[in-house]
Amino acid sequence: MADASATVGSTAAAHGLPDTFPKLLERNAREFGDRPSIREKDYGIWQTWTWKQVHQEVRQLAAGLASFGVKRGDKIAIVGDNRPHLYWAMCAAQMLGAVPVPVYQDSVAEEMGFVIDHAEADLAIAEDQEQVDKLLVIREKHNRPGRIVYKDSRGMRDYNQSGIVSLADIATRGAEFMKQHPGFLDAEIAKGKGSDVSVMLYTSGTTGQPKGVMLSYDNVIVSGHNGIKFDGLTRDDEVLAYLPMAWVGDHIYSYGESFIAGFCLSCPESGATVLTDLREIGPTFFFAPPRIFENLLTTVSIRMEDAGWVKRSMYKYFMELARRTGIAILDKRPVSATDRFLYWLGGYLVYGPLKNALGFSRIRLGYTAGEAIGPDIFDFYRSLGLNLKQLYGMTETSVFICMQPDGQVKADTVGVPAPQVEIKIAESGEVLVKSPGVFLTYYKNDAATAETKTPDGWVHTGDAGFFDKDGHLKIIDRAKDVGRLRDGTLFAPKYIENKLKFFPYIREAVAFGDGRDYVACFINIDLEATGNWAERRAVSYGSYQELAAKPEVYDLLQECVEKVNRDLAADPNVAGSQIKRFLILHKELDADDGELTRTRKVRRRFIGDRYAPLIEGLYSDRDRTFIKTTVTFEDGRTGTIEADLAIREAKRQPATATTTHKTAA
Amino acid sequence: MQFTRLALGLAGAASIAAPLAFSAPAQAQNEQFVPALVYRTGAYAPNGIPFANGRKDYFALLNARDGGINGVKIVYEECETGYATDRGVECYERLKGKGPTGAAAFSPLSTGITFALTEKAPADKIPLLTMGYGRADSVDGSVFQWNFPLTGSYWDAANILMQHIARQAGGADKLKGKRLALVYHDSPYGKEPIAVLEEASKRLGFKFDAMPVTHPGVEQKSTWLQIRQNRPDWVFLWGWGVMNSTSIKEAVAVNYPREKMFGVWWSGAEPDVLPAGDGAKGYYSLALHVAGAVAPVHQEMIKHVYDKGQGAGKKEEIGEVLYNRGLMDGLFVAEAIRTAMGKFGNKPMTGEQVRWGFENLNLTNERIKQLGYEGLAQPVKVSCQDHAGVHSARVQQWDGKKWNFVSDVYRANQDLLRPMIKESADKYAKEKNIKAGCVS
Amino acid sequence: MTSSGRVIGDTLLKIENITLSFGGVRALSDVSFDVRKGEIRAIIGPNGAGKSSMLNCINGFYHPQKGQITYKGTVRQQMRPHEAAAQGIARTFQNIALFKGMSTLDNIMSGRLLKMKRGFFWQALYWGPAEREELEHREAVEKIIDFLEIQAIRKMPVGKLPYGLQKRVELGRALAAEPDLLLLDEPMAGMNVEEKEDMCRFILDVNDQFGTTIALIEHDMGVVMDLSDRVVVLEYGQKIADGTPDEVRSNQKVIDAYLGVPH
Amino acid sequence: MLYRETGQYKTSYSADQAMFPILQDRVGLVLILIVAFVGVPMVATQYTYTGILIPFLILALAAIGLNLLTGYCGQVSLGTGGFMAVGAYAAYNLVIRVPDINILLAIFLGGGISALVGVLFGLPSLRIKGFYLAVATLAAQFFLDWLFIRIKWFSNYAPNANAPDLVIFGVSFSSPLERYLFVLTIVCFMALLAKNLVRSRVGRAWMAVRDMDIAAEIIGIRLLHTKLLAFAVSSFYCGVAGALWAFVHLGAWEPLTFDVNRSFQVLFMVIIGGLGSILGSILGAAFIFAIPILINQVPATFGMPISTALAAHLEGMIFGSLIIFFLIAEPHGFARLWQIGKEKLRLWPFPH
Amino acid sequence: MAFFFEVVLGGLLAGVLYSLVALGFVLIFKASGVFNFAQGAMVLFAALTLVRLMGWVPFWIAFPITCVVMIALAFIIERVVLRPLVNQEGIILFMATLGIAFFLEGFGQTVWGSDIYTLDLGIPKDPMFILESVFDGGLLVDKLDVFAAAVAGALVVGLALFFQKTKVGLALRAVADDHQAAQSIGVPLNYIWLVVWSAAGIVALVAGMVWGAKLGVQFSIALVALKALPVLILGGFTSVPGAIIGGLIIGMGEKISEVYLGPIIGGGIENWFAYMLALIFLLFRPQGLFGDKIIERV
Repeated sequence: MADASATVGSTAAAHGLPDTFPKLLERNAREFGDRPSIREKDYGIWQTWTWKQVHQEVRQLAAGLASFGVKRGDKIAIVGDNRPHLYWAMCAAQMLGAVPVPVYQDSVAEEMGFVIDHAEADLAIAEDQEQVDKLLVIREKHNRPGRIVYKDSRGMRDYNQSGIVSLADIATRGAEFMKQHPGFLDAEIAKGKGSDVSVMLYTSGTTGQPKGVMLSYDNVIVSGHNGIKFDGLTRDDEVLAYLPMAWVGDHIYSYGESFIAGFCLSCPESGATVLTDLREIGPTFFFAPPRIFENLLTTVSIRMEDAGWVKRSMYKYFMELARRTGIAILDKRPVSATDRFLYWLGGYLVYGPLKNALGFSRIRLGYTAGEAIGPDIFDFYRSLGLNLKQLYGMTETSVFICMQPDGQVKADTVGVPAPQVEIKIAESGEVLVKSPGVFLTYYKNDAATAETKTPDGWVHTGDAGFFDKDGHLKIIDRAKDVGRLRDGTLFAPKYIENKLKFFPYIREAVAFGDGRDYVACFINIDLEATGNWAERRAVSYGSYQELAAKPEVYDLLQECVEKVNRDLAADPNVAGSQIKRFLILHKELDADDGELTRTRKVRRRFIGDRYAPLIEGLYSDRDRTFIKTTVTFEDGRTGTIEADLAIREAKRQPATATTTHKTAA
Repeated sequence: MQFTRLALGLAGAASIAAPLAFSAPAQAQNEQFVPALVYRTGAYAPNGIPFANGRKDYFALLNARDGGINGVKIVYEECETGYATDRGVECYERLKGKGPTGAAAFSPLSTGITFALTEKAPADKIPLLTMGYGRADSVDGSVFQWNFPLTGSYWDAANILMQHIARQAGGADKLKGKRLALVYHDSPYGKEPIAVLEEASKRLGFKFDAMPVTHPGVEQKSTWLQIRQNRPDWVFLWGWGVMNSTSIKEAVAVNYPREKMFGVWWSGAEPDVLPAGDGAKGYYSLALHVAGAVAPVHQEMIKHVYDKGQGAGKKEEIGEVLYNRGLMDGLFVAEAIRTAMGKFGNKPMTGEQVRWGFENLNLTNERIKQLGYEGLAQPVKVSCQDHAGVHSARVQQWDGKKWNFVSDVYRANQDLLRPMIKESADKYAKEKNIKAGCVS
Repeated sequence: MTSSGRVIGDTLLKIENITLSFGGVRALSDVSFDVRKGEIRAIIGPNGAGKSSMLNCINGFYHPQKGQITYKGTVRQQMRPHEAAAQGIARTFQNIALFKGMSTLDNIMSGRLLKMKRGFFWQALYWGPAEREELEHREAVEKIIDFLEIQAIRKMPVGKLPYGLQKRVELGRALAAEPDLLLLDEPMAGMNVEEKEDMCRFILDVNDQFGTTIALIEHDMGVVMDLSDRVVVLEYGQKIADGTPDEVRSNQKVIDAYLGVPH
Repeated sequence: MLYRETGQYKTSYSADQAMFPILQDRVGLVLILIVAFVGVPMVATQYTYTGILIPFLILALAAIGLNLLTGYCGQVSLGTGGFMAVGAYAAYNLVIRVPDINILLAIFLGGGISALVGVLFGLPSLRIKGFYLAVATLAAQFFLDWLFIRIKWFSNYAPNANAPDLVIFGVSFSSPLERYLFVLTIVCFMALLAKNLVRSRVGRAWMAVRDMDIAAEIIGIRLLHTKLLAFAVSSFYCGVAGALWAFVHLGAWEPLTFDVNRSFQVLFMVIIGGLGSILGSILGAAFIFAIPILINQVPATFGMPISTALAAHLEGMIFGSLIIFFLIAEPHGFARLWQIGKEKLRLWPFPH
Repeated sequence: MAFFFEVVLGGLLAGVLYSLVALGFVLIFKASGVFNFAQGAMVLFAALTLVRLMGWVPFWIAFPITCVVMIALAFIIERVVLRPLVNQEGIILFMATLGIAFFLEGFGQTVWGSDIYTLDLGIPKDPMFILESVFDGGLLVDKLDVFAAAVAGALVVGLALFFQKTKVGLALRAVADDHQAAQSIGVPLNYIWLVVWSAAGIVALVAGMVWGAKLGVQFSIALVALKALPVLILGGFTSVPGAIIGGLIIGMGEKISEVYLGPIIGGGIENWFAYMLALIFLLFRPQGLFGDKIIERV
């Protein structure tokens, strides 16, 4: 597995690359300065900047920041949506040797406050008034950030608190500063080296407070470079930057790789227009968490249900055909001429238009990462001819752990180790990783660092998995989550939850069973899909809660659960963990309430505590259970909701013994 | 779904329509194609129908009785113009290329269409037969090589009517100080005689009022109120369609004596007088031919066509004025073809050959008798200088039941008209850069 | 004066002794007040108090029988609304008066008609100066779209938009004219709380960022008191109070006529 | 289905404001133009040109003109025939009275004179609206009808006038194909101008007046000026169409060809085609003009023994029924139908 | 002077005929907002039906049969055309009525033929002279015109009674004032439309009868619709008295103009003169003589 690392070093220099982003920027401006570097949909059109222009802008910003007192080693919080200016601000900070700390822009003041305080960020660069307001609240509590730079001057006229400056002012100052201190910037840039801290990314983590992962330039640049080589990205690729800047995925793919490969990054107009913008830009390379793909598929299914029967049956026919032959064609396996012809026809009638409607027409390569994707969802996209792959990675390893080579893409494994990545499976089943991307340390959290990273550089991923016979890594669950029922049957909650979540009506599921007699679960309905379903059946409802409590909806979901049970029954390893009882939650699990992480992962323990009465209900023989919960509204206020929820019993199947792909956990 | 159905429907319609628009007409051998521009609908249908029937029947008769002309079968096709010029042009374009040799000749039966086709016919080399209508100056065949206003133009008609009232008054000099009103259809057709009448009024010293009636001619109250006030000594009626009968009714309403009203030959048919009932009694009009089923051809028609159930109209309508005119129109076309065959051989004639046939048409009394048109048609001799062939007509009067001739044959005064025709034709030739001359 | 850098200047519009009647029915009688440059001036009053009529007089839609209107220092003669527009008066309507057949973009573009100078023939060719002009104005309009946060509905026909958004587009159209005086006729009528808050923010931002003088009619007393610098109160076509929100709030006549005693 | 819009992003306003921002539309347009300019001449017969295509194109031009007035500016007019007549007679008089005038120039000047007359008859539009205005424009129609029949000066004292040969810049357009290409070029050019107009300031002012005249006035639009401009432009188009009708199609001047029925015919085209759409004007013209002719030919083509009269009556009945059918199916005309279809293709396979 | 009165009288009597046609327009426009351009075709169709039936049966049988035909026609139009187009814009409905007109003209002529038919109602055709004592030679009056005036008068009285006294008529007036209000008092709109179109059909029959007697029944009488339009804009689209008075004014105006102005400027002016008259009138009163006042509000 450690084939690559033997030949090539783990520093940027060893790969023949400039060792910092400012230097990369310089290279890009020099070598292909007139090519587009970044685009932003603003004022109705895609405003474009070339690498040369970006270079200019960044240098001005850097000089301005220097004149504003930013010094080597300072932490600079970056708060906002994906905006060119914010990416530039990151690079400008790096020019001065300061460390950018991108922050989840939609996190509430409290969370953001923790990060800013912990990172000791005295300067924050914010997108607009909304973020500035949040930062001002934080400043009152934490005395940080002392200075706030804002990009969008809208509504900012009356902010006469100290230390609030517009980005435009910074740039003007920068121009002045450069005149006064010629050579200053170049000197600062030259001081930067590959082993310096390049960025600090806070992982939301499923438990506890966020931790600041410090990545060096070498980490990011080498990982990015390896990724680019692996996937064959070029400067002609188009990428849409729409995932939170604070997420390592965006940092590596949007920021890092665009600098390294030199492709153009496009920033959507606003959160509301991402899908439209996606369609306009038509990226050739697309990176998204499974949730996005799930949502898109859900929308596709819903929209197709409204179609007339001709279109519906056509869609059904060709999707069936695609399921049969699409993946084989994508993987270049032999397919009969008839099927090939039909698939070609389907390309005109269904696949092409569908991809076009989703904005995927030009995608050469798509990645899903962050979480396991439902195999059916995964296959759906691949069968359309989209080269979608799974990527297994984490912040602490600068993303890349495992990647799927062309032609060897399996839905249930995450692929082979990425270039220069070494993997070993611990005795506990936990996956351990060593690579050039392995982070330096957690910021101000040596205990956690020691827990995650062994002295010889191995990172504990926290996931349980194993290699299959082809050398592909298969992840089954969080190492700590895998448990056993009281009778010893294996219980992998996420495995069950993912199966449930494949149904469009189910948005989220939480399975329980470790140390219990049987498996039970919470289900979160998908308001759009279920609502649509209800409307078509003239089931009236006034709210989410009301819809979730409808007996008709319970009936619907019972069917889903029983289908999952049949599936589970087919695999002897998990046949024992069929769902016995379930309930439908009266509210959506929400990151604001701490029930999900910002990347929308279920916080199992937290939910376990918060909904203890419900769990108790599930493991009793009552058919109703009562709960009172506090919730956080969007504006930060809190309130309580009470609900009396029904519990349903699902039919379980006897285990069917005929299984061929028996795998050991 | 609704959209899908609609779209499919449209696509289907388009696929039917496309071949109609683009397909070349099917060709058949040894057939002479005779087109017909007719109007069996619209405001002028009552007059258009009998004419169309007569013409159609004549060719049916030729086919049924003689097997066509000299063994060449006639293929006859109608196209509805509704008396509208643009529709007429469209019909012309549609029909002109049909048959193995193209259309033999067109008779548009509308002055407006005639004007439009006058432009097109020379290019397509198809003669226009405008029997008793069309441009007055097209009598000059050296300029209007393709127009044949057989049996006379409106200038002839105006001149003949003037002759008639002069005779009634007891001489042209007696017209001085009298008053003549022309009630006319406000179109190129109705305006044609004005030039001649104005000239006459200047020359003879009578007062002349031209009183237009707007299409379609149902609004004549004020016209006739003026007539009631002015009390002209004569009223000439240059109407068509419903205008004619309305005029007569209004004349009744203002108590203007019908005996002082003279219609042109297009205002002297049954549909013009019948609606006015008894009121029409005493009304005069010009006649190009006799009214009534009096000629042998009528009997032949009943025998060979109607008795076989192939007639275009009803048997009792045979012999109506406009039916007879249709018969004559058919006759002229057929004889022009026959004349052409005399020179070019017994095969389908091209338009150009038919034109030669028209220009050399010579229907003698003897020939007319042979054809069974005895008593119906007058002899016609066409030449390049005179594309009308004959310039005479009689006056007939309605007795409440039928038309009766009340005069001899008048001949229009060519000495008077010829210079006017020349002037007008020369002007046209100059405008259009036509080198006047006769082709043989 | 608020704490911000807003400057309230001299009198921009002066209404003196305006009397307006329709066939004997008095809509306004002897009303006088003024609007100063840069301020937000509210006109309030119960239904039928003549508020809309007042706006209609200001922008030339109605012609008062008596009294005079002084705008930018000159006494105004009788004028048509389009002349008022040419002098920098823009307005929105109580019942939305958007051009339903056009997109949001076109609606706001139409607000800039007065600023477009290229001749008809250039427009027909859509070439050279005409295209440049068109694109310049598009740019200006995009700023307004951005300002009002209606990017997502840019190319939608306005007829299909929800009410609140339509109101916003209408404001955009008025703003596109870059008016000196902006008349808003019940800008928040029929809106929910959230939409009202948005609209308030926009009105304040307009006043703040562009220095536009605003005269508005509004029913929601809370909103009026928060927004406006000065308030004039009408009842049955007569002015019964005029002053700062605090003054008006404590005015006994107003309390009797409008706030306190129910009718 | 045919549309692949992904990746067609605009980096400038001029690209975003383009007449056909979608690549596939541009390709389609080019294909249509190729078919019109090259494909049709390869298959069409003489009759197709002179009987169908030329008159259709000319009427499409008139329909575009009327649509500018009625569809964009909201002023219903039944005076189209009259304005066409003005164009035709003005051009004719220019040709015979101005020595050596270029016929193309005469045709456009004829349109210009028609525009002036249009302005004159547009004056009442300031006070009269809706059907009242529609009927009022009939005054123009009947007056102009009368004028050209009655005032002999206009027809040069001849009872009828014939068109001079169509020679422009030394090129003679005499064959049907040449005439077709001549008309096609003019129509394409003027359709382009019309499209430009309606997507620029003028068009927006018109639509503003159409959608809500009071609001339009309050944003600074001078109503009379704007309406009169619409009348002028509309009449210009109609005038040019009229001149072409006389010069190129009929080859003669016939007042009756511009009578009130023509006005109605063009109005049908605009309504069936779709108010407020240039494309709709053309589709409407095709439907209203060509359908009756085609219906009329069906019996003959298939050898059905139907009398001419019956065929004509059936034609009226079928045509009337089709109008009603299409109105019920899509009251906003072919343009909307096309739009829906296009939208469906863009969204394919989704229904909405 | 006598002649002037003759002209005026002739004009008034002609105007009555226009009013007859205009009445049909007004009825439908008032109740359903539809500008029914098929009124002319309906006149033709009714007249053709009547005159052809009279070929077989006497008038007193043919007339009621034709009434039934017209009611059936109204029923079909309501079902097939109006109901699917309810709530569409005025111009769309207008267009649809043009479609109806095409259909009816074709259908009528297919069924009944396109010849000219004489409709003899037994009215003497010879002119009569009145007021001979006042004017020298008396005033000439066409008996048919007098008959038409009498019929029109009777029809107006009948319609007035219908509107004032019958329940349906009252509902109809309610509909004209406010569609919603009418529905709220429980009158189905479809029924109203049926009644109105039937009434308009019968008015068309009467108009067709009178015009047919005057001109002979044939296609041209479909064109009389055009004569009714200036009457409509003059009288207002929604006013029955407007249609009557407008008709009289237009009739009189155009005859006077034709007789006194026509000879000066060339004759044949009555067609456009009526429109010009109406147009000039409209400039001063945009909603017509009796039309509902248009109030602009912001």
